[in-house]
Amino acid sequence: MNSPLTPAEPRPEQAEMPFAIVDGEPVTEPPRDLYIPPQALKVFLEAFEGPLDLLLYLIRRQNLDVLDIPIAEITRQYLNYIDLMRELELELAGEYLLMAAMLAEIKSRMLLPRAQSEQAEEDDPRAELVRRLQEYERFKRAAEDIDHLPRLERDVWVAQAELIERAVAPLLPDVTLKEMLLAFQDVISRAAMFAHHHVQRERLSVRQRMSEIIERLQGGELLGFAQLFRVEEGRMGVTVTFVALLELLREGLLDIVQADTYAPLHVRAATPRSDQPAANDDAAGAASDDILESR
Amino acid sequence: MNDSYLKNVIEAALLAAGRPVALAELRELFDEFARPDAVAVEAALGELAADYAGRGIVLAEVASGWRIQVRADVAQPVSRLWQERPAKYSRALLETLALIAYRQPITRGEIEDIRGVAVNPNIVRTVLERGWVRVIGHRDVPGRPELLATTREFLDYFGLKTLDDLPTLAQLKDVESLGVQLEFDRPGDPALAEASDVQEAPADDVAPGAAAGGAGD
Amino acid sequence: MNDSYLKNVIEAALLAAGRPVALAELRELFDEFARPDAVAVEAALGELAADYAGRGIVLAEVASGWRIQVRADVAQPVSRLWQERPAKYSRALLETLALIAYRQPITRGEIEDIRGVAVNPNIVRTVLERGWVRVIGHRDVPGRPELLATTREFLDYFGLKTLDDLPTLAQLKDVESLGVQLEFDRPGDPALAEASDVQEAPADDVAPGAAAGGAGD
Repeated sequence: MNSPLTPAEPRPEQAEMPFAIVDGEPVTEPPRDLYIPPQALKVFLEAFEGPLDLLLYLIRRQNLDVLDIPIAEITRQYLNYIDLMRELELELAGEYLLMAAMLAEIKSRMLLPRAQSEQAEEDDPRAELVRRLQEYERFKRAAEDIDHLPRLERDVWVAQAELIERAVAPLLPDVTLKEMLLAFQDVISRAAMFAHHHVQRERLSVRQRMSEIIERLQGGELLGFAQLFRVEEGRMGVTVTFVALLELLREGLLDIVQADTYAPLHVRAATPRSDQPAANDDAAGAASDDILESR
Repeated sequence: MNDSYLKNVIEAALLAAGRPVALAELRELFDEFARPDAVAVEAALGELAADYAGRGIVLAEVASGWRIQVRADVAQPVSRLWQERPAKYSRALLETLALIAYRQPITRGEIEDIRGVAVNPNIVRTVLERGWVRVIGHRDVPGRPELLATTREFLDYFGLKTLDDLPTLAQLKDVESLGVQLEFDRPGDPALAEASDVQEAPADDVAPGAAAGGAGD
Repeated sequence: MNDSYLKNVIEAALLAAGRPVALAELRELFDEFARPDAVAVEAALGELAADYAGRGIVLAEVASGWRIQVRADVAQPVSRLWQERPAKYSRALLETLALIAYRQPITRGEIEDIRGVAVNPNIVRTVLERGWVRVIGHRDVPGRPELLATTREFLDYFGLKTLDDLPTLAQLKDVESLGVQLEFDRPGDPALAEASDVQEAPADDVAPGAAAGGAGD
């Protein structure tokens, strides 16, 4: 045990009679379950996806729990396979030799007397190997599961029909609210350079109501003043309508008419006016300015 | 063989092939001992054609065989699958639209006053055609210019209940904070979802673009 | 909108696309003013799915949306349309793909650690070229190795809606409980019995090697 461990020299086999010497190395008999003709053996061995896969195969073949590996036996079998691979001149990946060294090392550690019994569990040299084997096995199974999923081109085909004539229907560009707001901010900041355009912080519902009122007055009809208000909108709604009316008056977009003193007020779309009652305009403007918090 | 099985295999094969399939080829899909004769296949094809009456697809015979194709009367909407979204609206259009929204009712002349440049008639026509803006009257000044206002479709498009849901000018001052306050991204719009991913990136498509847009129109 | 028109357009679009189409994209096929809401599109999809009962095709939802595909029970005859056998993927590729799917984002080195062998660069190239995997960044360690993750196309290809639909990964037994199950000295193990003979041998040259080996891999 005091010579360095080399994977090519499976130590447990030293007691056995090598049945052949290949390249100066003793070769014990092939694994007993390998009833495979030598030509097929190469294919068989190439089928392993690495040392973990080979180890899992050895463990599964004996129906063993991964958690409970008889390390000496598995190591012996593993090294047998490695020897076989060498004998058949398969390209032997470094990982296999690394694993052989790891197995031999685990085995040698297990030969040591258990000095500190309380640390024995953590120190079980197999623990790391077992963890890796389990981890690998999970994904080996996951790979099989994925292979069993119904997949395109093998189990599933997408149905398609021919579209002979592609009609041209132009799609319209999308606009986000943010884009529009940024555009507005931009135009307003530019407009601020022109002195007389003060865009107030105003309630847009007034603007909306102004549009609605104007629309109702289209066609030149005369509406009763009271008809423009909707009681169900509450005080706020009434205020909005009133401010909208004042603003429309100020902008000269509607006229308020009264047939007689104390007669009901009516509104209509503005008609071309010759003489503008200045007082009216001022009053309306002042009132709306107050409520609109214009500055 | 079950008749509906025959029909199902033929339908699935025609749809899976992605090319016309000849009648002989359809027969070959079945094992020799269960191979339908040409008459049976033709009968199944006839049934399929009847099944498709009133549907979005039709069965058609072309030189190299049978295929299923999109019916002409739904070709127009289906064609949109391949259509690229056109370039974005110009800055000028967005500014015009914003001014109509915030300052409605407004005339073209008033928009021009604020923007400091003439408004391209195409812009007004575009927003009118899009259904976002309409003419609600005429201002009683010489020329009786049209008064423009936004529509309910405008509110719907931007997911607003009323114009009051638009941010105030004071809120607009701090555009950075707007992103937090407003749900800018309309759900289901992949382009926008993408855009929000890069919000941390310098907003060069926004701020410098604004300046460029202002100068460019 | 006429319900059967909506259904016809959706069916024709799914068939014309030949790929999964997202619900939002289906809605976009219609003009803005006549655009069905998501609920209406879902209802039409539900009707289509019902129409296909007992037919050779089915409606399926995958990661990128909805698609119409050949029903499994006619897949065998339909597969005869293609002379070539479908590609069979190697275990190495499938294991690599499984690791990327379940452990994403993951580096090649991490895949190699778990599989215990070097990853063939061709495998990574193949899954990248197929569009199943993409590089989503780099791990911030020396060498900045690429972080691999699966794509929506991967889910589509395997008929999955989300990664959650992947088969459940086998549970790893609790490594903490290993100590209980690991029998240290196995009586009757010839190798160990043999080994006990050499217990007197100086252990010093072995123990340090053991420690080094444990840390070294």
